[in-house]
Amino acid sequence: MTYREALRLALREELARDERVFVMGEEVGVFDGAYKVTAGLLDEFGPDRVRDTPISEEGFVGAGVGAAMLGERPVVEIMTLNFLLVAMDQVVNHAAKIGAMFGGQVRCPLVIRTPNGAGNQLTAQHSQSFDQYFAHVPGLKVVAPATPADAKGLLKSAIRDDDPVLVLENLRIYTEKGEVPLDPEHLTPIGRARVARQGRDLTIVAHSYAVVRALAVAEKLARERGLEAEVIDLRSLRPLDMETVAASVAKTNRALCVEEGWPTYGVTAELAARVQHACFDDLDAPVERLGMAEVPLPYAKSLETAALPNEARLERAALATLELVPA
Amino acid sequence: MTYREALRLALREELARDERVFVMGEEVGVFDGAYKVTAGLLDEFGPDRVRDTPISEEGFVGAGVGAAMLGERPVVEIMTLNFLLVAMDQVVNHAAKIGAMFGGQVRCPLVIRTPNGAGNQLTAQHSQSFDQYFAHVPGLKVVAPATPADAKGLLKSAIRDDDPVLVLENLRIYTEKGEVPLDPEHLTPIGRARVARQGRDLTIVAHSYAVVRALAVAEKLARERGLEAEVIDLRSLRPLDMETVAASVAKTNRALCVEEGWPTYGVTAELAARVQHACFDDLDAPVERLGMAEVPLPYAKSLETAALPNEARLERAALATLELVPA
Amino acid sequence: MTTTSPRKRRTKDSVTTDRYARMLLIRELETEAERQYKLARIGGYCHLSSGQEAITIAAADALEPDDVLVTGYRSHGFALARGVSPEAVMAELFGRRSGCAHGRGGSMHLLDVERRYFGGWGIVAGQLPIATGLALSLVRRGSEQAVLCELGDGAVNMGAWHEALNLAGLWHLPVVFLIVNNEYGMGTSVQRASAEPELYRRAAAFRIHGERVDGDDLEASLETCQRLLDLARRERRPAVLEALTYRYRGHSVADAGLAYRTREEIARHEAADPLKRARAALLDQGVGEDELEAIERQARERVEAAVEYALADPEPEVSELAVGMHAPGSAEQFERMRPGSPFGELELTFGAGLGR
Amino acid sequence: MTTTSPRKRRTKDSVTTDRYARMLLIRELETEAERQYKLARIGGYCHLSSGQEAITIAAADALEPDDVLVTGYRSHGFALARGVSPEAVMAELFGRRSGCAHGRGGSMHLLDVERRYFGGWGIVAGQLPIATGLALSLVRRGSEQAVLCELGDGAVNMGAWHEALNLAGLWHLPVVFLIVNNEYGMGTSVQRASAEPELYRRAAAFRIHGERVDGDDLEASLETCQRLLDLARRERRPAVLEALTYRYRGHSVADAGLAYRTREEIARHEAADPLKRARAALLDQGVGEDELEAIERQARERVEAAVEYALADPEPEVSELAVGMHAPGSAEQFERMRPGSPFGELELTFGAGLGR
Ligand SMILES: Cc1ncc(C[n+]2csc(CCOP(=O)(O)OP(=O)(O)O)c2C)c(N)n1
Ligand SMILES: Cc1ncc(C[n+]2csc(CCOP(=O)(O)OP(=O)(O)O)c2C)c(N)n1
Ligand SMILES: [Mg+2]
Ligand SMILES: [Mg+2]
Repeated sequence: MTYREALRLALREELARDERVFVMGEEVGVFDGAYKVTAGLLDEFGPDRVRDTPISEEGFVGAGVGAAMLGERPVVEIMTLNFLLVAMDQVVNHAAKIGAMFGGQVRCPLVIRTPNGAGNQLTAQHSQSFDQYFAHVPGLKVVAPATPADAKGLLKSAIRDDDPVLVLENLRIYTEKGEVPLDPEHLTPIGRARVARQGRDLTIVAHSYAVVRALAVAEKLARERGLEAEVIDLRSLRPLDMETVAASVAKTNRALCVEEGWPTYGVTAELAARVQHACFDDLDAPVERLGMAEVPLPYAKSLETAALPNEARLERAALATLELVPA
Repeated sequence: MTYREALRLALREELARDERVFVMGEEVGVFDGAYKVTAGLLDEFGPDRVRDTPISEEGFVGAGVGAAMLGERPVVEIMTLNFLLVAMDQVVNHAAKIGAMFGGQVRCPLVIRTPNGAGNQLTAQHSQSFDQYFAHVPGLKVVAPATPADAKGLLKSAIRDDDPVLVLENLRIYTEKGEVPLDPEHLTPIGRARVARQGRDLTIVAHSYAVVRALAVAEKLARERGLEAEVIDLRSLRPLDMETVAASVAKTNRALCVEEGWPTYGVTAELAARVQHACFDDLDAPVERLGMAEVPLPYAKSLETAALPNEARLERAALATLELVPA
Repeated sequence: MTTTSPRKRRTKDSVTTDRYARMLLIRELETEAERQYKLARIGGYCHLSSGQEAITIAAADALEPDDVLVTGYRSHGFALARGVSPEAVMAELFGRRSGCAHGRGGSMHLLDVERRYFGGWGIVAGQLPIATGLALSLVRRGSEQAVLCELGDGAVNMGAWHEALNLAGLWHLPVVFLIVNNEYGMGTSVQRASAEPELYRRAAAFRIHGERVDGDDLEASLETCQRLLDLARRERRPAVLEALTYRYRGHSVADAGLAYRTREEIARHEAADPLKRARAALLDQGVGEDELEAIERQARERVEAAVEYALADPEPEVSELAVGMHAPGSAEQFERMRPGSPFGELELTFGAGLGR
Repeated sequence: MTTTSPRKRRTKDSVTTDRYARMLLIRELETEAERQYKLARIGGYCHLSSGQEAITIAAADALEPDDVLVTGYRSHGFALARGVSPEAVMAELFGRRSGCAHGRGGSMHLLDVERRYFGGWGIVAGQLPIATGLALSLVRRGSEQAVLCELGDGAVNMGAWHEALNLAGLWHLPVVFLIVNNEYGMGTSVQRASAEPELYRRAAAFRIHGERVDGDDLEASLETCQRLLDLARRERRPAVLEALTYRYRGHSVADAGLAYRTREEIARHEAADPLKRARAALLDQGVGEDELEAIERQARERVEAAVEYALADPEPEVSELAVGMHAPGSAEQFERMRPGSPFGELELTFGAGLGR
């Protein structure tokens, strides 16, 4: 089953399980979803449960917040993460505040799901990963499944969670395939990383699409050089499972952190900061980082490819972490 | 002269120097500014140069972007950084993109100035430092003066810069006093940190109000324990002067990074990540970080004080970095 | 537009001693709050609504118990009008445990879940999209209630409002947006902020009914609020109601309130003070001067008692710093975040905040 | 409302062979773009405006050379109409160096600074606040020009638009907002998105003039655009013009465009195609069939030449990855950022991007 289908299955199961759950967003109904995640759900559940919205992210994200405050379980789709910028205030300064600011008397069980990422020549305004904008905020939870099984398991956990959760999908993962448990009670716990590949020479820490890249490069390193990289799929950015990361680095003594977005003040900044702290005595070399080149992503295919953390750059970064090429 | 007065002087000088410069924001005119930075400027320069706006940050930040594209030099005041969330899209996905996305054919010499920070019981929605949201973005520059002299020098550099620059002020620094060069050509260069205090035992890296805190704690450590902390005032978050930081850590072998905001995925994440990379062989201990406790800031004074990176917490963090108390 | 409610009999004389007492309580409590602010027992932003009591009481009294209320940060009056005790309000202003937000919210973030008052929000216009969601939930549950959402005259120029209005109109949501037009958003008059200064006219852009009322006229305000809420409840027709009123004090207690308006302007409004108007109406109705004086004394005593209460109430413990941040069950999710955590995280107790 | 321009004589017959040729060029270029997309020479989002050519040409032709144009992402037509060469457009779609955005922007971000076309923006409604700033600059410089700002029918529900309208109305900015109402925002019809589906009526909420025109009627569109731009230029009166039109193709080339409307609906619109209407008008005016055929041949040839040109044009060098990101002089500011930089930064050349 593809990642997209796994998400759809999670939505269908949760819509069927709990009347309070409803899906809302631009083009989620009649159009079957801009990226077809919600295809067929309108027919199955009707327009109250699968609600098309006008283009007004601030409005309908806020509507999600309000509905959640009264006990609904809205699952708001934002077409891509880039468009969440216009609704930042509702997420960061409203949804995230409700629990603490009102002394624990109100909850906001809101889910926002949206793809991050780049790679389809969508250019500067449409090719971004603002993952850490949200992972930074106390009161929010942020998950980022990298496999179809986790797409299902984490989205379901998010919907059942009593706090606001941002589910980061990714444009390029939608078509990835994998085994998906059909058990409607299959949940992936929030706050648990996954060792996606065992290895002894190097730890690659990644989330979302970067996991797919990391696994490919790890295989190549094994095949071509006999180097065994351990790949950690974070799955969750807040809470962050540093225990799993630190255990891996304690074994490999080297860490490379990869992300799809810009690394400076990015997700990998936090990872590197925590790894050097938790594994100070374990590290044989500085923690390395890799992400998108620090430019507004250009359109031309050649430039875009060069700017992304492609396999060649990732391989080079892995070798640099191993001090096999200069960083 | 106070920090507030230094900012006002910078605005007055630049308004007088360059017709293209104009100031715009909520309450900057008739009300003399919510925090009185622009006091008197309306009388001096009139309502075209000092323009009161309705409450509509997205609208008038965007108006600043458009005016800058045609060669004006708008200086947009946002009452506090919290309110820039509603205009994020204009800053991050418009202003920052203009240079690169249009192939270098259009520039956007926009300045946004706004205070960050907490500490006046302003509670969860009004006590935040989203500094790294902007420092993360290629195409933007972000400066954060910590002294009256730099308040003048950096604001003037920002206004004369041909790129969009965010000038982060701070609510609690407004009343700090210091020497300010009266030379109207006094500019503080963007991208140059300052060694605010010399020391050999420990490097404290900070920006904005955290510099004031760090200096106070450094004096206390020297007085009470004979420990000499070197304090680096970053002044600029993007570009980031890592050279100055790394040179200091090479000398002290220990680094503590402090910020007013939440540290997780915060400014200090990037600092710690870079320091461990640049100074891997110099560090005698992990880079430590300190910031606001990771909660939506509560109202009660006792809770607020406990949550902020107050001097007691900062001192303890410094001692922990020196391995004199457990981290 | 006028419709009679099938559910509620209207008091012919809306100006009752009870309402007068409650308006007065708001006035007295806020006057005292300013004093306490100066004694540094209250901090942060503190926005008084003195002058706006009539529309505040009218709006609250037009609500049925199961209707939902949501407002901006000028929230003392609404909290009291909705029935929150002066003790719970004052304790909140003092940052104490028994405050209605448990000392976490302060002046701007009062609430009362039982009375379905969902805050007290501090970002101008931030509560407006939320109000549509509250209303959507009512619809989803088949409840015949409505949402009353307050906003200031300054909030009408925020894009968020327009998105909220469009959703309300498009989805037929039972929400009444009450613009408390007190002539200024901080130091900016309506004329200097709004291209269309007749603010209720914005509603028409979304095929929503809009109207204006003298917000200092208790009777007219009550009638209008009731009528529009009824329409929202019964026909799911959203509305915009602009209530004309005035604030006597500065924007917050930190603002003298004189840089942008004259003393004469304030005095003119004070002459037609809604409290004075209500008092006069009661005298006209035959209520005795002594009864009114008793009411006035009781209001002051009630506020004094609230101060006593708040003073005696303990501050929250630092160990409770993050109470409520996350839902129960979250602690397990966060338990593996610790290694490599920034210094200081361990120092403070987040147990409750992580939903332990 | 009708006013005659003191500066420009109106062509009695607005439907000229020149305009027909330029409308046709847009149609042919976009048809070719879809073909090239399928050949994978064009990537990203690619939004065609086929069916919308009349209002596009009318708007562009109502502009004086020093007026300013800004639009959303459906920008091929506007670029061509404003005079950008098909070569520069096609090269941009191919991501080549001579593209009008130097291969950086692609389909959504066409521009031409010399012709004062300031893009080509991809966030729905993002260009609207910017338009007010462009207009503000014109006012500050005492220039008697105006800004024409295009938006789609889907953009009208974004808060950003309302903030922009309020600023335009309040500050008397010379800006005409042109709503290209092609009946859908992606798969959502105007009726399903807007509580007030007569979109020009939103203007009244800000005391701004609003009106509607048949955007497929070249003559009426031209007259209306000219009249409103004149008012903006001479009297600094902003306006909203809603042009009714239709897009034949899907939202982007990735959308078949049939999930949310019927083939019959499309066919009905195609029967009244603005190109067909213009052609018929020209025949009526006595233009010969052979002249029209020559125009049509030339349009196709022009597009073929543009493809040839774009194919031959080199791609940007990776060393130029960040060209233009920062202004000249910025390199010095960034030179101390290097130590401790994330791996990979050094690999790529940012020289030009840092304004060296
Ligand atoms: C988005 C945003 N911008 C600015 C502010 C600062 N601010 C707080 S209240 C206020 C004025 C609001 O005026 P109005 O809506 O008329 O309400 P009133 O204070 O008169 O009750 C401003 C500008 C804010 N809280 N949020
Ligand atoms: C803020 C934002 N939300 C969503 C999108 C995705 N999106 C791109 S175009 C579009 C439809 C816009 O429709 P309309 O304004 O009618 O313009 P048209 O495509 O018909 O020209 C949507 C939803 C976006 N680019 N920006
Ligand atoms: Mg007001
Ligand atoms: Mg459309």
